Amino acid sequence: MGAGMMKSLILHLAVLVLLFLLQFVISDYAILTLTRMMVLGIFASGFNILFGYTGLLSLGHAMFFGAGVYAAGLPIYHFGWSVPLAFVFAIFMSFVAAVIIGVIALRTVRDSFMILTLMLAQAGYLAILYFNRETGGSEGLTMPQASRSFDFLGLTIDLTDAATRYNIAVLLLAITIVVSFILIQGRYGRLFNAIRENEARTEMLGYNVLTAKLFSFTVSGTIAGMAGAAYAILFGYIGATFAGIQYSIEALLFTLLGGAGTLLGPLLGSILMTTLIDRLSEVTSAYFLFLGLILIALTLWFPKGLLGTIKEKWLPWLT
Amino acid sequence: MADVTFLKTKDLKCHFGGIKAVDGVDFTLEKGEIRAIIGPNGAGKSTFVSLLSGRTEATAGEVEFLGENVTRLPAYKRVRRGIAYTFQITNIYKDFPVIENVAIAVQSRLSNSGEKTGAGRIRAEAEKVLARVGLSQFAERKAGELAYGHQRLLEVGMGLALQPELLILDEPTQGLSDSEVSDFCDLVKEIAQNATILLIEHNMDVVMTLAGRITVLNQGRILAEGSPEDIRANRAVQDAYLGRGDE
Amino acid sequence: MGFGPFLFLATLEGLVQASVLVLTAVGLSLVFGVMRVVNVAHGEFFMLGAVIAWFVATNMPGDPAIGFIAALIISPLAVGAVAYVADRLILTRLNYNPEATIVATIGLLYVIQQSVLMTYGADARPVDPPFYYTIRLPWFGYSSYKLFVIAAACVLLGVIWFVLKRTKWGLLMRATQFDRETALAFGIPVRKVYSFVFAIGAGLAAIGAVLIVPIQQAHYLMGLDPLLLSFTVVIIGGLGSIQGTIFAAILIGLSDGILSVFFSPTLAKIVSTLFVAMVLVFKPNGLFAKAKR
Amino acid sequence: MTDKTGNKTFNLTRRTALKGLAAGTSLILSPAVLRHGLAHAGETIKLGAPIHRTGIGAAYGRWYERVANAAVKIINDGGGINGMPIELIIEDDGTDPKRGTEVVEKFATEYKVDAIFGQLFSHVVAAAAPRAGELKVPYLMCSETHQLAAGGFSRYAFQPGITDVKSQIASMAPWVSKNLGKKVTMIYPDYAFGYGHRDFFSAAMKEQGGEVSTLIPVPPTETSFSRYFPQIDPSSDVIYHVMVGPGVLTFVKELGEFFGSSHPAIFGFVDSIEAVDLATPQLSFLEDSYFWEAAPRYAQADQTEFDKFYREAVGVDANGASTSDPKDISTYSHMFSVWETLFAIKSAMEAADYKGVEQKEAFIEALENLGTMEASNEHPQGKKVMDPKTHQAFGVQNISQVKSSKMEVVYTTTIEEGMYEPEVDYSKMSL
Repeated sequence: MGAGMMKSLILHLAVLVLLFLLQFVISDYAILTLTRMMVLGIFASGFNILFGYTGLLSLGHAMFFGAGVYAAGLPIYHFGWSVPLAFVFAIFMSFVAAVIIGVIALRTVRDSFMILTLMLAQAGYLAILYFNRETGGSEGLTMPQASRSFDFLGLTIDLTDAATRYNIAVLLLAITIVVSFILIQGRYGRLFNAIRENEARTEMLGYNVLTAKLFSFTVSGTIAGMAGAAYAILFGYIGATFAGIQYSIEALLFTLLGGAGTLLGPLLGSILMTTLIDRLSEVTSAYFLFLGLILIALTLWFPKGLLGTIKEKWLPWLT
Repeated sequence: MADVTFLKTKDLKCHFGGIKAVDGVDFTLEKGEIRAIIGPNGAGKSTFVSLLSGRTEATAGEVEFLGENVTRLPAYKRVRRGIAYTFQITNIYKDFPVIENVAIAVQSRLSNSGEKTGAGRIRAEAEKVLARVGLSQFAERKAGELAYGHQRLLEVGMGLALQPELLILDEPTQGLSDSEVSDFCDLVKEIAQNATILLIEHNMDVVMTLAGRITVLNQGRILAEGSPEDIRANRAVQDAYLGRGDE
Repeated sequence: MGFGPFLFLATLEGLVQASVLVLTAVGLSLVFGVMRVVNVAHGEFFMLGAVIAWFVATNMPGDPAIGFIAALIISPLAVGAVAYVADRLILTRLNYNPEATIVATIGLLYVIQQSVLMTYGADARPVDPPFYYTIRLPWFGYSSYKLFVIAAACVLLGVIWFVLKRTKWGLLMRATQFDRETALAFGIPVRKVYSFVFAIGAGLAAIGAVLIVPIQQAHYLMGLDPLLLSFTVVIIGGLGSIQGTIFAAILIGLSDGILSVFFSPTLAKIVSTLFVAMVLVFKPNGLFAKAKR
Repeated sequence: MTDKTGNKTFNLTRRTALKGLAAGTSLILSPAVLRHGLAHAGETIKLGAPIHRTGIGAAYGRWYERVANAAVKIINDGGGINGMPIELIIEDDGTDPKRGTEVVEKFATEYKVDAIFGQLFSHVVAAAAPRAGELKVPYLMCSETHQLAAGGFSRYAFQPGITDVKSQIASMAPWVSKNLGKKVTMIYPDYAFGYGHRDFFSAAMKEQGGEVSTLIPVPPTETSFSRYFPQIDPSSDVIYHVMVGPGVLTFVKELGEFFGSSHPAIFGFVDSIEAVDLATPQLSFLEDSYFWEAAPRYAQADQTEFDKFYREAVGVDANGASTSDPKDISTYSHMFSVWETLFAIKSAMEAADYKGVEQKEAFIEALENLGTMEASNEHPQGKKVMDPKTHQAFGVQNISQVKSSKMEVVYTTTIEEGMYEPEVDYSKMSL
């Protein structure tokens, strides 16, 4: 166990270091897209805490991503808040949203939970459209020029610079991975797994399952919200589409492709899926056809996702 | 009396629609006992212990454990107060290693009693439990791959890992071979040195070997209660078993 | 216009919406109830039904009514066949594992949508209704075809009810739904039942689509809304309860129609979405869940 | 897998896995050499066109792509720009803000294009245009959006090919109030595109002494409209409608059913029926109603030579349909913007003697100073005036009436009717 954990820790740190170093060798374009993939990977990682580890399938996680996007973007746009302040505020607001939604949604289980999260997210999406005078509705809002660079701890951070954005994304990803690692390796990881595997039994072993699920839900939603805030700030645009159902589905797909219940799975899924779409769209606009076929193939031959299958067959210590 | 009663129910009822699964049971259990509950199928035995453990909510009546009214407490809180329940239908984490099954229980006990929950400590305690139930050699095997008898032992081991005051065993020997049953009886006797045991059992040999007292349920009510000898001689009990009991 | 007629119109509109929804949702409910799987591609079967209806109706010479009737027969059969093949090729191999099925049907969704985009194109295309008559009321005019849709839905529901309760096939389905293991033990060809249920579910969505295309147009992105609505209806109605599904479809269709009288439309959608969400919170197994022990 | 053979299998499969991983990594990291990376700078003018091939904008995208190809062919047949042929790179942006931004980034950094043009839907433009500015690539939208002239973007963003929606709408108000009436009920989609109409037209009507008395927003996902019609103020003179998306036929048909033969005058934006055949029975209710058109879809009696030339080059017949398929209706009132944008690029590049990215600044200044572009083969929709401050071009607008399921132009506005005070001065910003 100890040795496995060590191996796993080293692997994850190595991946983070590799991501950091990549910026010195890869093309400009790869830096730009990898930045986006990492941010969406963080979003999917948050989703994975709930789905992959705790076994709760939310079909509305875009509401937290969207909450982060808007809680960061609106104060910047309307009140000229500083970027770091807006970022922290957005994380806090996502946390609050996750607690409130969690308390409501966790009254239900399985199919009902799935649909309830879907409905709540839909309500959130519609609310963004409804308050279009503030939110910009479906057209969205372009962040003002002034918010594209800011001073932080004596440093001037220029968000229009690709390398800066890349490193911020690596940093946030590292925080996410490390926090998740500690969480999953610790007693909550065991508890989450236990709930996923057999909720009734876990309750009869003296665990407050509901609290544990709420905790998982909150962590998951907060991480998703942080990803949303990062997206708004790094790419300078907020829009209702980020709270729409396709982003909820995207988190699920990334996670399933990379491997649910593995820390790096969602990131891997995000990278592979985005790259695939990007490369396929050079040769055909029917990339969704291929994407569909690939998804079907995955479920047929890699049901646990890539890392999930690798973990099951070869690397049981993988977290 | 200075001592509080260990476990007591007052007029406990549980109705599902029109079905009166448990219908007014007054029941007491003293600390240190091994008590068996017997009765024909559908007598309400499983529902009754579910009411004790909190898996099922009572329609009316009270459950008192160590002087505290626990009727409205959720199951996990009762577990924390010392009521452990092992399932009639084996209910383990089938995809996890055997030791992990026990570790989950150990972690629960340690964190609920405010003790340190380091990985090493949990593992050591879990190994101890596995040794007690004789599953040490299977520690790293997937629980779902164990033989049925071993899975039953694991189920008991998970209860044991909680170091409960009261261990409720719901038909623990069902499906075990004769030799496994006798090993099992020895294990229960050993456990009984530190815990009170409430046992639902169909195998009368097991009941007679283990139980100090026996409670007979029929149609949701207590039909008789007493020592094994008393029960054996009880006319009403024989009637209940010999066919009057429907279902 | 007075408030009364306004409400009357909203109710009529709600009923039309409910009629189409009920057919689509009953299809999903059958699949959900009998097979216990979530078919995310259900909305695409609906869309496919509409697109095939367009193909049939435009290539059928003569009166629009002939094209429409032909579409009503051909489209559900064709869509059912697609679903049958998908079930045989994919779902059976996944052993109907719930999560894998979700992903695979998302894949199917993409495949169907993109194939339609490449063959049929991005345009919204209308199908001529079998008849054009507009009923003139004192306050407003109303399409007689819409009333026909309501009637047709009622008739079809009657047929579905009959098949489920009175035929051998219905019995097989209900037995499989009730307990898969026992059904297997009694020699019911569960796999076959599953494939047919999947095909019938898709076919029902297609019928709903054929009925709707003369009112709204066939478009390759039209599947998402019916999917979400059907899901909602099935869950609210209670898993596997056909009566519940019908009731919920009418409830949601009407509430959507009538709420928009009182609120601005987007707000009405928010309110009705939250209303449905709250039903789930307080009745997690749906309004018509059978009492469980 | 037992212990004995396990090791071997492990190694083998691990090697395979590593191979796969390596292949995957190289796929991700490899610069897209493919078709486009090979040409050297200075040999061609590379133009990137993110097109709505899929998603809700697909009907527009299909025609934008045809127009772009046709215009590029003409330019290249005529010797290209400054002696260099245009290399047109098209990729689908899915009508999606995220994908749209990714494609813009890809054009800027991987293909290293000289300019990007062609995005239409305003939410995609809102996300992509600022990123193009940050990557310092000239970005020319073909969108009608007012965000540019409102100052939302940067000095790298232009709209030389089509008038923005604020100007289009404002220029309609005088004619509407004079000829149709002063009391208007407006039905519009409850999202960004509709809000422009709501705000700009309400303001413009007020200036004319009229009013928009009732606003009926309809959610974008709506597929059935009857229940909204009772809200129409029966004393209105005009119903102003603008609907986009697949629901429009239903909208018109239900409006017809609702009203029957007596109804207020109807005025709409042709956006409602772009790519839709007017001769569809469901649209018969529109007979005699009025539409805004930027470019008249149906060849008019006084059709210009330029319009004829443009139709032929793109492959559009006199009814605005594809010459190869009369059922394939064009987005005639928008797609000319792609054509005119490409010729604006050509003329600015020629003015700046553009040879490559070194002359980027000169190119941008030349775009700002395009000035008046007379009606010509290059500008078949009509004369345009480029405002150097807002980077927005202004042109004439048409009001057409539906007659026998065709549209006849009844009035053409002057450019001045659509002018407004500049809200921003991009030309003073740094590059």
